[in-house]
Amino acid sequence: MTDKLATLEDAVGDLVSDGDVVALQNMATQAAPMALVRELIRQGKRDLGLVVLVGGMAVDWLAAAGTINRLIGAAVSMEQFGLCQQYRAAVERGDVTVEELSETALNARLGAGARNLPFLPTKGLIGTDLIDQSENLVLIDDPFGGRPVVACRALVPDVALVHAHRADREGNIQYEPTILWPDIGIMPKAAQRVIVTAEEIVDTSRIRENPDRTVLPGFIVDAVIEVPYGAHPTSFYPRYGYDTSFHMAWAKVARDAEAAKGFLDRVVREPDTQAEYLNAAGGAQMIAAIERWRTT
Amino acid sequence: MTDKLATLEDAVGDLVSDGDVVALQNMATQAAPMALVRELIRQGKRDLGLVVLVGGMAVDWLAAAGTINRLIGAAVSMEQFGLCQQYRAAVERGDVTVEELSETALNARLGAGARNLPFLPTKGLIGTDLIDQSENLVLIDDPFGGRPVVACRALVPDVALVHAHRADREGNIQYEPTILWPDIGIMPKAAQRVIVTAEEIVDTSRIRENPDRTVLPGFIVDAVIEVPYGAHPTSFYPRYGYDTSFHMAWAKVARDAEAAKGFLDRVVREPDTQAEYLNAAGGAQMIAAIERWRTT
Amino acid sequence: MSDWQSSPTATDYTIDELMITVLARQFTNEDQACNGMASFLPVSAFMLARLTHAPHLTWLAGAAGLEPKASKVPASTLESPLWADSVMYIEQYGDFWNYALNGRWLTKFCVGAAQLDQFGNANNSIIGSDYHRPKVRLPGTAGLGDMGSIGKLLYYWNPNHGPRSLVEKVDFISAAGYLGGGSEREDMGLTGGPQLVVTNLAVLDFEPDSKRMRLQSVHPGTTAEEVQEATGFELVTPESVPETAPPSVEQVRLIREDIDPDGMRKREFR
Amino acid sequence: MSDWQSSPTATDYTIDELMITVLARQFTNEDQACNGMASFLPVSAFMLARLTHAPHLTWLAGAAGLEPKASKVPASTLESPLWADSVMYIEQYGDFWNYALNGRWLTKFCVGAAQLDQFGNANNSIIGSDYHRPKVRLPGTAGLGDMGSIGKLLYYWNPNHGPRSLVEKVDFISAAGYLGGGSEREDMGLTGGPQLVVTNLAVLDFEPDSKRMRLQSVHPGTTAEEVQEATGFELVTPESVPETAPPSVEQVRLIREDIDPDGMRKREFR
Repeated sequence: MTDKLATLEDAVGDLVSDGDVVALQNMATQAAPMALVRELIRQGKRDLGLVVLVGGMAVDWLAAAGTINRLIGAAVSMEQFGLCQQYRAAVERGDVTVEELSETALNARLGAGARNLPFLPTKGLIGTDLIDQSENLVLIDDPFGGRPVVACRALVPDVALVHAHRADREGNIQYEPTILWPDIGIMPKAAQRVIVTAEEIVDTSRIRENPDRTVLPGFIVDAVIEVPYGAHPTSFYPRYGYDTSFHMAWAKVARDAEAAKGFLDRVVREPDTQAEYLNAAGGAQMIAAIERWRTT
Repeated sequence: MTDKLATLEDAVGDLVSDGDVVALQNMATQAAPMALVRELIRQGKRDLGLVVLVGGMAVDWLAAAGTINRLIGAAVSMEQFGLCQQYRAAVERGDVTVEELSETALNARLGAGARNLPFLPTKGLIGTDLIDQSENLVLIDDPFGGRPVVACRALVPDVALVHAHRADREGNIQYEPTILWPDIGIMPKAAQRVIVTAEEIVDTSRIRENPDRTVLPGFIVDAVIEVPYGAHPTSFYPRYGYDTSFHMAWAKVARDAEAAKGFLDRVVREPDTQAEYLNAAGGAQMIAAIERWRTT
Repeated sequence: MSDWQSSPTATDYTIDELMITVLARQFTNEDQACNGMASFLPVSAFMLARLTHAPHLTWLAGAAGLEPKASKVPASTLESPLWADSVMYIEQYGDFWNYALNGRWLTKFCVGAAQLDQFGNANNSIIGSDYHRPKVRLPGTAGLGDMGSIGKLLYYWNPNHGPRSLVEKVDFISAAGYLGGGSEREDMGLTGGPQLVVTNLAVLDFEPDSKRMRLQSVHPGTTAEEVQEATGFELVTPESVPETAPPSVEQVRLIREDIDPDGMRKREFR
Repeated sequence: MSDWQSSPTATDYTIDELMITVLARQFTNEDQACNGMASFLPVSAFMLARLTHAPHLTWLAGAAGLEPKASKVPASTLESPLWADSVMYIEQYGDFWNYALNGRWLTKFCVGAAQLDQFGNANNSIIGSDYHRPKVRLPGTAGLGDMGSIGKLLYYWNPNHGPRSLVEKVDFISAAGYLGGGSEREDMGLTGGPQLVVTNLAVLDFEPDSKRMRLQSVHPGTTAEEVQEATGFELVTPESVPETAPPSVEQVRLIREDIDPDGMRKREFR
């Protein structure tokens, strides 16, 4: 096996190019590889396409920073913290175009990409205006005589960004027992390159103790980086919950482009390390708060 | 939730009808719900169709007993114990017809069945004689302009038979950490009814301790039965290995219809309970042997 | 679970509590209920059903945690406290859709939409006439674009009944209702569809032939005229429209004390 | 892993050991190797490669256990002792085929077939002319029917070289080789295909233009004429056919002492 251990700077610098289609693990306030998202912004990547099942603050930041110009996904929302206002404004201005897919259609596009199939079918979306909105969806006949289905064209992202609990230097990726969001199940397998941040890098012997908890094999992973609290401010159960104060602070500035830029300068562009970021985000007090998630 | 606790007799009696298509969890010498297989034979079920990914001794027994008249599957073999001779003879006589599918084609048929799609595509099988052999496979054009793919028609078995480590009375099914064979991943979800035997029935509170180990939710399961060593003579790791002596004993008689019948009388038809079966199969000494698998 | 059946009708209740009881009534012991994000009313309804008439109602919290023992409604209905002590974690891509698409399970969904039209078509995509340059970008269809087409029975809830959310024709169909009405949905081979719209003013269903939205009951204190005035199209209105049955004292107590003591359900009301 | 490179050529070795070294040579540090059932020679070859020239060769034991630490070849190559201390259990339906179909990983497979023909088409289905009433029912195509069509490089091993296993035309194509030869496979858009046939008599490959099976080397002690005689069709035979390079002393020692002390590899020879 090859040593995949990297830094955020090198991994994003070497494996993400301007214009790439980037698949991002994410739900509304959950499990996003936020350290990688910040690094995309810090390096000033441009014209990225973003693939998300349900995007949250990461999408808002990438839109605010002008990093992305298109999005393929099923929804963008921060749930109780509201819509992503910077993303919304960018779409309404025409700066970000949206290919909106239902969950089964996105899953089908990525599943076909992973399995090297030209398409996978779904029965969702029939009757909606969403089919015409995308050149990657087309009604086809059932060769066995039933009703037509929607063929969803294969989607192969250039790179997938993932956060995990544990990894070894060879890129074997583990999750502790928790809900598995769909991104981890298919996005990295469809993508041409995979970058993983992990709460901790462990020895391979530790990985071998629980082979059933390994969710990605080392041979598909290109780089692993140790980033404690690397999903902050999104949740990463069972280790920590989402950061309510941080989400509220962003939601407060996100309707105003200047204020949003100031926020991103402070928490994204100025801190040079994860430790500096965590300090800017509230430090030890913040960490204590997100680790108290069980009681909230 | 409903109480799904049942007996082998009632579950097979109530949920399996002559002529049904029965999906069987199985690999060459692994993880087959053998107590349910024996019960099918004991009740004299007829004209069953059998769906297996890779069938082993179960297929040989069901062919020997005249229980099945058709098979849909990718392979039938007992690996180091040789071909299934009773099955082979039944096919060569014309008593059992075979729809032979590659692994991706069987997975596609079952996946489409589970997801209520008319078909799923594969790129396997192209160029082989297997496509013409089945009316459920047909080459279709790629609507996006690429090469044709093989559409695999949805397969919905009437009933799926599964063995597991643990279940509660509500039908929530758990596996201990081990290799997961493909059958458990898709067959039960494609089938209209599901019967599960488990090494032990536990309280639901025990299930809640490891929600990540639950492989089937209670709402899709129709009956659960506690059957210790219910996969014998196939392996069921990490609890026990396959029974080498038993497989060799069967392989020795399996070329001869009379001898095979005598074997089945002794181990299938005569024992009335799982305890009697285990005794007929070698009792405590046999159990000690299969539990020593780690050292072999 | 003791005295909910004999409990008298409440007089002290709020609209959110009334809506929760109406939604709860739609789910039985034989159903599997599932909620998405920001679904405080449906989650409260599932909890209420399980504490009263449907103790065996199966619940898949956040489309991920099966039969959780959540003690109360948390601040997010898509986050871990909700699926505490589940019997199973169902992985969404590989597994949730296996069950949801199958057709035999998870047949009823409580869903919300920014716009809903007279034939039950829903829009969560964009406001405006140009999809690619919208006046307002909405969150997106998520799973709803599937649910509308795969035979599910859909129960819309709308805490803000008004002419902007209940419109004659949606700007964009992101979930199929009865399309142009009549048999149009059926003719496309689609089964299921919208069943009920539970708002802060009324309960609405769909007239069987025309598939136009119909006033089923008005909430106590509201008139049919007020409901029509707050609606962006002409409702089918029977000659006599009954009042929505109010919750019982015990139902209100369960909601306030056990299910949602923190009042998360109030967040849905602007 | 010390002295395998400087180890002298062995004189005391058996055919199984020779075949293992030929197969081992096909796999590099960049490959992911995967074995199915009853695959004692391939498993020994992967273990040998990992102990000698390809320590970083990735191995997926039984298509399920990643990077196992199996101490020796067990009685089954599809059972748990083989994947002892794996770093991952890959679930077959949901996951194995994600990787195998993708095209970037698991590009080489060692495969066996009851019949193989002059163009590398394989048959594991039936012997006879009527598929539905066969003279002999073989085990079935399993994953091979996929592997032949999805661009994989296939390395056939055959411990029993003879006119019944190497036939002019297979009774039934259960895995695609070069079909009718020439560009027929390529014209169908199929990439990859059979690369090598390693038997107990010789190593064979495929002539680049005609795609006919070709004698690449004969094992020490065998002649090209003997190989042709044991083959059911005319082999492409260059004017001079080299001898297969024998294993080194250290390779033989590793196979006998470390990899397969119980001699499971002998079971494949009738």
